[in-house]
Amino acid sequence: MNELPLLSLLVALPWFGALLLWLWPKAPVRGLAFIFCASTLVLGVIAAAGFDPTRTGYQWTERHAWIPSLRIDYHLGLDGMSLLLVLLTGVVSPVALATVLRRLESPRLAALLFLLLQGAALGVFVALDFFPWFICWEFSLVPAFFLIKGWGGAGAGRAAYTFVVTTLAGSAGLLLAFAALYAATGTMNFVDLAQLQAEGRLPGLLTAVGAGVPTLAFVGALVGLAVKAPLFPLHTWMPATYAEAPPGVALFLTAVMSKMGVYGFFRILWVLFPADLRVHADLLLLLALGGAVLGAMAALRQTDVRRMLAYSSLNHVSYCLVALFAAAAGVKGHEVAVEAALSGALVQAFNHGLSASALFVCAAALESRAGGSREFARFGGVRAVAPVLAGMSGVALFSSLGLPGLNGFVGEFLIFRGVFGLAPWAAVVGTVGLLATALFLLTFWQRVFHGPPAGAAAGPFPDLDRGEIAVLLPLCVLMIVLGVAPGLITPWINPLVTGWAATLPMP
Amino acid sequence: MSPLHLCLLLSTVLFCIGLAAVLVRTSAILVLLGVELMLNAANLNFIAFWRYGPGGDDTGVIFVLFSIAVAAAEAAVGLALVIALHRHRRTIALKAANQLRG
Amino acid sequence: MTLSASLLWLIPATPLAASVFGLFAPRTARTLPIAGALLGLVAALGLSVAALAGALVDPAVRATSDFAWFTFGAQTLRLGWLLDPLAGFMCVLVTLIGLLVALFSTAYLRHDPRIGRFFGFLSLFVAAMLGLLVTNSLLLLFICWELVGLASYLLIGFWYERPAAAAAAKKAFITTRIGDLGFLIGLVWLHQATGSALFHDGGAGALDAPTLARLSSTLLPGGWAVSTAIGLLLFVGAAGKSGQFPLHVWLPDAMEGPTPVSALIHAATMVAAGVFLMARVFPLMAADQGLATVPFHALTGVAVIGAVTALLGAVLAVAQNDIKRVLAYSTVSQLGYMMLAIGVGSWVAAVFHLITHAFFKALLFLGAGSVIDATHHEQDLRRLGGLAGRMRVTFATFALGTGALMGLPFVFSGFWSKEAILHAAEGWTVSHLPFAAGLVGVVLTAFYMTRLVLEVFFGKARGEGAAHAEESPGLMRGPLVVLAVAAVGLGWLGLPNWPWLQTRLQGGDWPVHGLGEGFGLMVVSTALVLLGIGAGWWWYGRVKRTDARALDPLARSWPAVHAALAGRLWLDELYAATVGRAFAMLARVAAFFDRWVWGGAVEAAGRTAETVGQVNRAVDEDGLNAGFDNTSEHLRGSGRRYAKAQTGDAQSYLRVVAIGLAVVGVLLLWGGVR
Amino acid sequence: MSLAFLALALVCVVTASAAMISRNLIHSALLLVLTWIGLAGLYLWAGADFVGFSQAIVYVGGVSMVVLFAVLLTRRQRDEPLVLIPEAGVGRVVAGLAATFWVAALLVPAMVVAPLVQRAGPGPTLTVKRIGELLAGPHLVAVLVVGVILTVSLIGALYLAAPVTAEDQPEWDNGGTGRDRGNQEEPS
Repeated sequence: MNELPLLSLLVALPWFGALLLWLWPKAPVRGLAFIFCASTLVLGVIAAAGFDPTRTGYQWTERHAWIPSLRIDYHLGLDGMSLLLVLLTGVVSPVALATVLRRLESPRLAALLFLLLQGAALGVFVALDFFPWFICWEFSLVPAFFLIKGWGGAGAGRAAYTFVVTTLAGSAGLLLAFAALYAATGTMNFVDLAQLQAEGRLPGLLTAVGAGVPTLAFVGALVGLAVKAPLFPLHTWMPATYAEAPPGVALFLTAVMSKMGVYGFFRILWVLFPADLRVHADLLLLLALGGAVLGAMAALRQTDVRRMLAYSSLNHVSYCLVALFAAAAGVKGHEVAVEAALSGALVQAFNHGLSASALFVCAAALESRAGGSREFARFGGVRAVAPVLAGMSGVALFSSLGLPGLNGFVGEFLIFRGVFGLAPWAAVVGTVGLLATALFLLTFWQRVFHGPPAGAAAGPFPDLDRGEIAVLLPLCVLMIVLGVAPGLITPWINPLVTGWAATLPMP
Repeated sequence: MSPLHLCLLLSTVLFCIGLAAVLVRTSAILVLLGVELMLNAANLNFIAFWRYGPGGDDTGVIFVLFSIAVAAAEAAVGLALVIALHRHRRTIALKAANQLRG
Repeated sequence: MTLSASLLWLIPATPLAASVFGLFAPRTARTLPIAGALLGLVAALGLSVAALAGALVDPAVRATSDFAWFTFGAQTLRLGWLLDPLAGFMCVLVTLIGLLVALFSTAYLRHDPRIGRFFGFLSLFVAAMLGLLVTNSLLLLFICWELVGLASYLLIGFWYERPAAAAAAKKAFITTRIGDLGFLIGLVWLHQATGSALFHDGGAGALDAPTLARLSSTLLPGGWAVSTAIGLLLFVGAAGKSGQFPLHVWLPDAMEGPTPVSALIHAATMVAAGVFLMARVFPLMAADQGLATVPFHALTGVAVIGAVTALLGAVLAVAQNDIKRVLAYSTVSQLGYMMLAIGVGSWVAAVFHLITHAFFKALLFLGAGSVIDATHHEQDLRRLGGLAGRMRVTFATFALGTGALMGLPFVFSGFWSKEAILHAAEGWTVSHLPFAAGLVGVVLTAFYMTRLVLEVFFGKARGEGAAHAEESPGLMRGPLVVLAVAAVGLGWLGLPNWPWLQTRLQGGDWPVHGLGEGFGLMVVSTALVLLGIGAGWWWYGRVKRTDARALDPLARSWPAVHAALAGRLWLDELYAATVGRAFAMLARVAAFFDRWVWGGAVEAAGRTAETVGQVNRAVDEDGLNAGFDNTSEHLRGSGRRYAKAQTGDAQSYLRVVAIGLAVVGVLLLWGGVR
Repeated sequence: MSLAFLALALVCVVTASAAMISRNLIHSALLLVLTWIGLAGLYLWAGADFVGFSQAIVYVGGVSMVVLFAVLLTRRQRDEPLVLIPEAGVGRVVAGLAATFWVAALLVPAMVVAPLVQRAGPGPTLTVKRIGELLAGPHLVAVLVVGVILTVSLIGALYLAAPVTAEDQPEWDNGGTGRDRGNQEEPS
């Protein structure tokens, strides 16, 4: 659309930063890394400014032939949903980078790897052709693996290994799915495929390739995405990875990379396989609910702060998926509920990114003051000793608890409003998850922050330093502002959601 | 026997003397001298063909000039190698330089 | 000067501003946050009075002003403000009592270093409560409802160093959260049914007649009306917040918070929010009254729960040894009465009792606070006693409050409001059990209040603190006196023959009848009160115990009953045994599944991959490699032999080259190889 | 055939074979110089005078000096007998000669059989101006390349021959300074 290749710049900048860090050994690591990291936020804001919500279809598009013989294009584009997630990445990345750089050993390599990871994540959100999309999707694993292995905790090696292997196994399914699509339609471009699906020719083409191919393609794509945005049974890699990874990386994993999975669910499954999604909606809804409820229950049992946060992330992301799968079963007449569910899912994805990052920063702060230990038992009465830390983590905690007035509630209310309209039984079961979430978060808060100062808090326990406050304050302000005025982010996704709700099939 | 044949015969003789020296003598310097001799024999051939050949083309002479220049360079490098070999092995017998073997 | 509906948002905004100002002031600041909070409360009080005046101009009209919150998809979420006499009265009540409690707290918490934070949280609470009172949207009500819960969590856990306070705060938040989840489902259902969850939206609102008709007529599969289901879900939320059985367990524990908090929040206002909610959505609750076919009426449920709670609260209050816990159970019981009133159909009586109860219960709590402060935080009845002489004003005001609570005839406000409730309960056609429970409750209330007064103020000082107690400072006595006046005077607002309050609240006509008509009931209830006082005197007044460790007289006569009551009927233990353990077990199962079953599956997949690897290596090692190995060994052998040819002697190479040249030359020239 | 050719040919062959057979390095070096002079004469006889002179300058002047230096530098002590260690292995001589014989056996008959086109009469004349034009014209690149080869090989030779640091210099090699290098014992 415009002449400025904004999206290519958006993806290239972090990678260029990484290259610069590699080539220029004496570069000021923190300054340089931050410039490139924050530049993506600036570009995101520019993209948002130039984004015209009312226009349907993709904006800031760039389409150049990449491999003409295979008809693969270098095709980037931005719609409401990807804009939202690009902005989330832009906000979360500096926070994650600051947390990563707090540890002193070889910060240059850590920053370099992180910038690669960030570029890959942005690539996933803006790519519109499966080829670049899948490259970024897989490439993000490489820096993540080394970051976890290099700077992680005791069991980091094993955790990183399971993380990468599981995700790769999943994305193999994804690859096969798109191979089938390519065989059937001769193109891998999301937009063209969506066009084919809209015209209703896609299922026919797929069956032309082979009898069971459509369902196989659906299952392959589903498995690939389900591993990434942990859908219930495939989430076992997550607790170990989040617990063992360095805090900054765990923060980025939960805030952005799980959203890549959710984005995939919308971009691929919702758009390309609506019929299959509807057929399996009930089963998937059950799994997502399992993730929400059992995730929260499992979090109750954890004594390790970060493992608990991992299950809390599973709980929150599962709520997005509950909304999606409930909406998948929607038919004509359910428009309001479907709109509520889908915008709820996207808003929840964005808000969880913020609150999870804040919680992980607080967890990192707690850890760094207790000699790296993450057990609840090591803390007690931190609120008396470090009130600012208590205040900030309080805001983050109550936001992820879904307290009205903070951003968590908006997504939660929309999701429950939508899911109740579509599957009332799911909403009731979901409330049990909400209760469990409140329970484990408050138990964590009570055991760590309340009571007389004990354990690490009894010893030298400095309050937040300027660096940590500079990271946490914007997040807290964002959480409050988006809680009071969610209308700041919903206009971007409204036309998208209305469009999806308009295409519901007859009952 | 035409004069050309005679020249060629001469150059062949010189060439074979040089080759025999290269194959037989153990001293590195002598091998180099043998090589020099073989080169000169080749030059003689060129001039012979230039002188008695179909003619009309002076490339042969030019070639000889270049050959002389390169042979000089080759001699310099070869002898420098011999000196270096001598420094490490204290002898210049070719047998000493047999590290590169199976 | 009247306040129009569109300016209603100012009422919650001023305390909110004060709280933001208080919370962001430096932690150790004192005067700034206190002044800010008091100013906020005074301003809110002024605005509330103006709003009440505006509402009373024409009690029947419901002035609303709506605004859009945000859009999702093609829908917009609309919220709004509502001004009617109910909101007006409640706002004045909350701000007035809030102000008095704030003044009391400046003295009560003068030694506490974090008093600035306390006033910040107090203003936050008042702001949220006011927001809840003047809203026209159930969604905005839910938002303020949860913020009130947050404020109560922060205030109960104000002294968070004490683990008991922290645990009580969490218990309060979680129990009310259970109720709130029911509320959320009801809210979502209502929003789906009415599209905007606004109360009055020009006919389309939830409480407007056409919608009510539609809701009550649409039946659920089980035959229930939709309005009944939504009503009961909202009642679950109200039960959580107002400490109704079975969600009442958090209220006694909430006494861990500072006494002014107990006075304002856990006696007068927050716990009344549930009753206010029921009063606000009463039309929805009552929508299914007319339908005979409906198997269950919402209000019946409310009445039953209300009666049970009233009785349970009174019974449990009898055997408590902590002064604040007695009053807490008393509050639970009185809230039961209010829910009972709503259940039997008279929300006006409930609100009347709510208003009078707010004042005299706040008075009693502040009196208790004054006692606690004077006796250096001695809360155990067994170690108090003989304070009447030393703390004259506190004793006098406490006695007036007790009189109002017991419902001593004609003079005290409690009598008239409780009469109204009993009168309504008597007239209930469904069943007479709630009425009977109410009467028993009256006796028990009289009994435990007499016990409380005798134990605290009469006899000899049994504790060291009580011995040296002297009257509290002026700032504490002032609010007590004001509240005492209100505890007495408010009753005359709602006399049967001059129902000023009722007509305003009802917005229409209210049956005026002379004293004679309900006289019989008044005589009976007065007799019951006197019976309770006598029993109280009989056990606690006759023999003055001097030793703190002496056995409680009641325990001496009925040990088993007393032990049961002292142990709160082991309700907490029951909960822990059932819900608590079920939750923990489910959590353990989830964690187990997570680690072994799903984890196991992935591990198994991993392990099978490994075993396949092992098998592969075994086959490879023995089978193929052996073959390859000796061939390669063979090759290496021959290789070595060839290597020997490489003697390193340059000349031998040249020889080979020369011979090679010769052979090739010969072949080329004469071999015929063309 | 002209007498001059036969004389020059004889000189070349005799001195060449003497040089190759001689057991004394200096003698063979000097004899080879004579061969080169004979060859220069042959070139002059054939009419390629520029080549003759360049042959004389380059070989007789330059290369011979390099060879002599090499010979002198590689002698261990001043008094070392110039006669080298007796040739080892008769087999080597026989094999070498055999190989040479085979090559000769290939070349001579090939030469005899080859249908050579001859041109009678006086040979072509080649003026220096003509050579200059040729060098500056089509063969300009070759001239430049040969220039580079010469420089590189000189630098290479310098690098190889000159001892860079102390440890490169073997103990016994006193770098021609005559100084005795301390009390290091003679290597075995």
